Amino acid sequence: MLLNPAPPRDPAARGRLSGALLALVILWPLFRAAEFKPGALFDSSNLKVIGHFLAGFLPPERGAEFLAYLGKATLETLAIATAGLALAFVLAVPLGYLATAAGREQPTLNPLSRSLLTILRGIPELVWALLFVRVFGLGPAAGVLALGLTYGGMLAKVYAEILESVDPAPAHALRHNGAGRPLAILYGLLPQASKELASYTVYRWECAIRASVVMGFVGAGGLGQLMDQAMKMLNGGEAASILLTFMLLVFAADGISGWLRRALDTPPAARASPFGWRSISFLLVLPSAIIASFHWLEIGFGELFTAGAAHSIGEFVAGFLPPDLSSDWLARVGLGIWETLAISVVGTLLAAASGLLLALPKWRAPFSFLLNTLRSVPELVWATITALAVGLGPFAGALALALHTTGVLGRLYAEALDNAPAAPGHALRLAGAPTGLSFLYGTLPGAAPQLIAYTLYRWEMNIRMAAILGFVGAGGLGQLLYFELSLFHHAQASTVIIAMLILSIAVDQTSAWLRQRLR
Amino acid sequence: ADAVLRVSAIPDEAPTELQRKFAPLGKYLEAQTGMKVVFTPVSDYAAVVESLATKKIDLAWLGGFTFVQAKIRTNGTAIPIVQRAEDAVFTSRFITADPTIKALADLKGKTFAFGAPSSTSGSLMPRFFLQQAGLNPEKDFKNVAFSGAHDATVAFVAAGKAEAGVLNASVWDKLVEQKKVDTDKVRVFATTPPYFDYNWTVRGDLDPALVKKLTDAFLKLDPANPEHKEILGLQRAAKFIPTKKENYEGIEKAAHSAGLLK
Amino acid sequence: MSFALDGAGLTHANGFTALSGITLRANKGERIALIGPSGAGKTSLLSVLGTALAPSAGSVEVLDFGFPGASTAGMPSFPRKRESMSANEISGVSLASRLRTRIGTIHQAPPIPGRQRVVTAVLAGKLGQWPAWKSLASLLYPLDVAGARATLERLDLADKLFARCDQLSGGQLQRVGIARVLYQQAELILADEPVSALDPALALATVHQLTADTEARGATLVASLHAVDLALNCFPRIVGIKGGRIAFDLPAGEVSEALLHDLYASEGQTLPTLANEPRFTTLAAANDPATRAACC
Amino acid sequence: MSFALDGAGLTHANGFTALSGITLRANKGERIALIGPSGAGKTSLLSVLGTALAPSAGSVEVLDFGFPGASTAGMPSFPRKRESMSANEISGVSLASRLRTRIGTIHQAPPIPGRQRVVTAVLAGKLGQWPAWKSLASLLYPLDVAGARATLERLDLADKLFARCDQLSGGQLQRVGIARVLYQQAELILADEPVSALDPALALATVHQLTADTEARGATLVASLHAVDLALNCFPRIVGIKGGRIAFDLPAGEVSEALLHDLYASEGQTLPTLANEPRFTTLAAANDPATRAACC
Ligand SMILES: Nc1ncnc2c1ncn2[C@@H]1O[C@H](COP(=O)(O)OP(=O)(O)OP(=O)(O)O)[C@@H](O)[C@H]1O
Ligand SMILES: Nc1ncnc2c1ncn2[C@@H]1O[C@H](COP(=O)(O)OP(=O)(O)OP(=O)(O)O)[C@@H](O)[C@H]1O
Ligand SMILES: [Mg+2]
Ligand SMILES: [Mg+2]
Repeated sequence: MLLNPAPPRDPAARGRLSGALLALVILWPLFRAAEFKPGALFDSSNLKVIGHFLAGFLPPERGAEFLAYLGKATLETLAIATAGLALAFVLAVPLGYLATAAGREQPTLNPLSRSLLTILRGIPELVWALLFVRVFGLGPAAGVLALGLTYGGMLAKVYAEILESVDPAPAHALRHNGAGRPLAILYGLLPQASKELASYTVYRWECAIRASVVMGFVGAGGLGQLMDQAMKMLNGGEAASILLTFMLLVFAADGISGWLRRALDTPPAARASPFGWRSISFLLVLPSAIIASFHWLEIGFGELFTAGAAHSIGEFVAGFLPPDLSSDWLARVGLGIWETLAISVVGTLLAAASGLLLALPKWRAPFSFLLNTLRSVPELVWATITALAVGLGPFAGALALALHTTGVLGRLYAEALDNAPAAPGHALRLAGAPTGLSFLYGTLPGAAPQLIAYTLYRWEMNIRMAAILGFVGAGGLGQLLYFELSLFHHAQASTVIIAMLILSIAVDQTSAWLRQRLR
Repeated sequence: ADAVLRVSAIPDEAPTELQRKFAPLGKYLEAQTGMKVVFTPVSDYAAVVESLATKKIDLAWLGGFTFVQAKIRTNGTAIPIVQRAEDAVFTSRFITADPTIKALADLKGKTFAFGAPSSTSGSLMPRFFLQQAGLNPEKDFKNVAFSGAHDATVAFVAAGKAEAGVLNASVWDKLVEQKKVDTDKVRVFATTPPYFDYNWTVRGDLDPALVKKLTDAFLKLDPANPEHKEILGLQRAAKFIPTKKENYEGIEKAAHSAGLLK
Repeated sequence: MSFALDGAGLTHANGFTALSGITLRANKGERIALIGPSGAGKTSLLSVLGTALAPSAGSVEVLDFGFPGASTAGMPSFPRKRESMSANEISGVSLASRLRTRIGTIHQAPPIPGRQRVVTAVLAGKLGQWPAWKSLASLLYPLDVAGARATLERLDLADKLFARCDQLSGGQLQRVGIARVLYQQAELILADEPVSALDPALALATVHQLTADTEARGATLVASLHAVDLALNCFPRIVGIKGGRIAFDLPAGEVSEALLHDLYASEGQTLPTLANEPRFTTLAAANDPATRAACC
Repeated sequence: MSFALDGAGLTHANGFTALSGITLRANKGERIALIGPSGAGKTSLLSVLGTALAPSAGSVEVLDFGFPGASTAGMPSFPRKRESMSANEISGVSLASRLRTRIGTIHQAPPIPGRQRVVTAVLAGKLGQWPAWKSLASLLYPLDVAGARATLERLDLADKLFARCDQLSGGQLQRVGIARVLYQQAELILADEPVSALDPALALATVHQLTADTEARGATLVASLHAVDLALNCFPRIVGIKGGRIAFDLPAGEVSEALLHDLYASEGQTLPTLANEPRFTTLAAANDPATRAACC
């Protein structure tokens, strides 16, 4: 036997070191540009201002007139969210199927179908809303359609990535036995992914409830718009009541999601039909809710398929062409890209770190409460608070993004971890490893692709986050776009949209590429 | 009556507030025209212009600048019919809570809040007058925020989120009147010269008889009549006067020179 | 002819050569056992035969469809029919999947989602043959419970028909994987260590089921096995693999102690030298035709 | 004493009773083989010993820590030290994990993330013993490459040190799982079919490594095995399990053909009757002390 040769060096070390250095070199200027100064948070005078501001939230507004208005807005919002999501789902299933690499034998980045999805969700809701207002006039139809399209793009992407992140072996085995791709996915991947797919869908519904700001653009009202106003006017009492409503809805959505996950996890009874009375009743309630929503909102999509509509849409789209490519404007957009990157990267990174910490503990109750609360408070509200805390500027924007995104990522992480193969982590705990370490060594390698996908996806969303950045004077592409759209400078707006799309496509492809490398 | 008159308004105030303000006026117009009046409040300026341009609404309450945009987007067919007496000599107020700010020139290096980007009195005209005073907001201010609405601007300044801001005089006066603003803290330090602002506009291809009916209805509103007085009060108008496209040429020029129109 | 490999090689993406120069053919109805040390390339060879991996060299022909060796690893593009393909022939894709419905693979680690029920996992064997509506409906309500039960019964597992797969023991799960392939009724069954998790009696009975099933239907069976006695007893033809190459290819009766010893001997490695190898020496009985008959 | 089960039973959430009335004790340094048919409860028994599942009846004592039987299944709350626990004793949680660092489990399906590298998977065996900083740093740069390699060398796997686990063959992956436990240096090693995916020579060598390692350190080894010859050859004490109960508990030399036959016979099931059982009959040699010495 050889005389104990010197242990070989880790061949991966060099790559890891240069990767870390590269990340530092990229992140450092971004943090500088975002004016990252956490110290400002703990400035006593700022704390006083916030305290004063928050005191204004008490007591919540309870006037009968306001409550009646709130109640109606809540119903409207639920209907809009349900209708919008139903539309999104119908779009997302075929598109997600086309875009996902799951069940394919040749691994692929699907640049084409992925870019199509990016465009669907990357065109800002406001643009879709303005487009559909030309067809449907003011009212919920335009808003629901705008919501459906953007959310369809988002759902399709996330469905695609969830399916890619589970163990591909069962689907491959089925394909090798001659099963077609759709069936291989249904039989081989769906049982593994169903919990996460269900909970992401419910989460999107919850987002649709919050996102009804866009509905306000076209006069469809709802809670989001109400919140928007209350915050802009700094009307604490009203904001508090609306916030409480939001929290109620978010907790309800969380409850539904948990129930669904449990139901999907319960072993079915030992008989041929896998369905119990619960699943049957659920399958009955769901379509009725969707039909009721469309009915109540009086939405009909017939008008969309008329010649007039095509003409009107064509005219609107033509207005965006050609984009303004003058060097002046490109320079402004370039600056906007830089600002946007800084804010979104800092915000998303902070959120990813804190979200992961909050997703880890085994005893979920207090942490899901915290996450739900963080998520219930819309970015705009956080922006108001952070602007008071650290002053107008990019850091306020980054913080606001971080706070809301923590709530989102924390929840998504927790569920992805719950869904990751449990055996490796469990085995390590059995060998006495502390929980945190068995997570890092056992669970994380299995869950990493999905965590990365969620993080990059949120980053992509944060890049588009327009409202709050303009609101806190942080500039960026979002504000630029909103400004130019308001002025009907469609050529300029179209440059901004293209810049956003390019950023989003880049993020999306990075995500796909990273996940494939991790595979 | 089958016929429906579809109405909307730019959201220079909260949409809920707009809806409340419009209710009696809507009833009055229903009585005058014999049509059902449907008012849809929105939260985005551009949506009003867009739906006017595609004939999805018939009558809209527009700002001076929004009207110019609407005129351009409808190829010059949109017709302004009436405006409030006050709108012929409209002004914007620059406000601050910072004792060191006494004139426009002191704004250099401060944070500043406009209303909505396409607001005439909250963005366009103040920008124009700032420009005449030699200030470029994007370059000379530390930070520019868009509060989205006039009352929000006041809230921004009062809470210290922005060191100064600008809003339309009418909303400011209303807030002062309703004691919704602490004038010891927030004060006006500059006012713009007068310009033409808001009007009621109809789409160009509306039946001329109906246009006439509507115009007359507005002009007939009489402060002496208690019912009318309520309507006028809510609209913050002494009375309505006729208006015409030419009144807004000044604004169009200002918008061009401020770079808001291309 | 059932399959023919001609100088087939397989190089993985990281440059590791798992197979080289494999030439092997089998007639319809043959039963072949692959034996060889861990890492020899048994799974790789079965993957190539099952069209899961395209050979990076040489050529493969399975059930009359030929694949040329590709220079890059990866999945085969489309199998080409050896006989000239007429213009109105079905497309390459469905041709591939039609071919694959005729091949059944038993994997070393059963690729079955834990949350799936046994009945569904078994029925999945016929996905390639059923019309789409039947497969879809079976997700909601299994349409051939009787068939699934009959197959499971042959493997002594009928009592777990409606259990979820994550509630099974290791050996039970392995048998579900076998049941799926029996249910599929494939013409070529590729079994990768099908009985590694079973006790000796059950292993024998299970291999017996596989051989009896293929024999009855005239199908071909290729199984990799670590249990040499089982291989020698139940398979007429034994192929020894070592280091990605074929070490020998002989009738079971001609596989000698020395060959086995060479096959499993480590190449100058630190493996402890053993005073004697209890398993090989005791296998002399295997070459006795009487014992063989007991199994197959 | 290494462990003691007293009337232990295990009932799963769905009401299935996997173990009942198991009474079994082992002294420090003993080597026990568990044998029994598929679904007998071998994995279940090892899970209870490894504190992965709390018994639903009876009591369990492992390495001087006792668990009372709980009425519900699931992870045991906290093991209680048999000797009265003093007030300033470390908390229950860390006590549990301290106990567990002393138990090493080899799982039937290697629970190793495919994306992990072999070196990391092996080093993970010491997570419970290393200070946190060392474990964290090892994620970025493995801190004990030499140790990991030495362990892998014992299993003839040193060449795969930096390979990713999903690029291993079935038998290679199984050996990584064994290497992890060898690296852990546990006082009680519970091995669930540790060599099911290995060829006969390697299986023997690997069991030899396990027995030699535990013998050298005075540790206890309990292994479930399907290969009866291996069990009889390498383990002094054999425990037969059937239907969740102990069928016999005897020195290897006293395990007769008849006992084995009864153990593996199916209970009035459809298993084909076999003319003879080639594996049992050929095992007579196992009881010959000379052969036994060759292994252990
Ligand atoms: N989570 C569970 N829920 C219900 N029943 C279970 C569960 N896990 C195992 N069982 C059942 O308990 C019995 C014993 O299982 P166990 O895994 O202990 O068997 P085993 O002896 O290890 O078998 P094998 O040799 O096949 O691995 C089996 O019948 C199995 O179906
Ligand atoms: N994806 C891969 N990338 C690189 N090398 C691989 C890959 N898959 C397998 N190998 C290597 O190819 C060789 C043959 O693997 P294979 O799985 O065919 O072995 P085997 O004969 O089935 O072994 P076992 O009996 O252990 O299952 C092994 O050395 C293995 O490490
Ligand atoms: Mg293999
Ligand atoms: Mg087991």
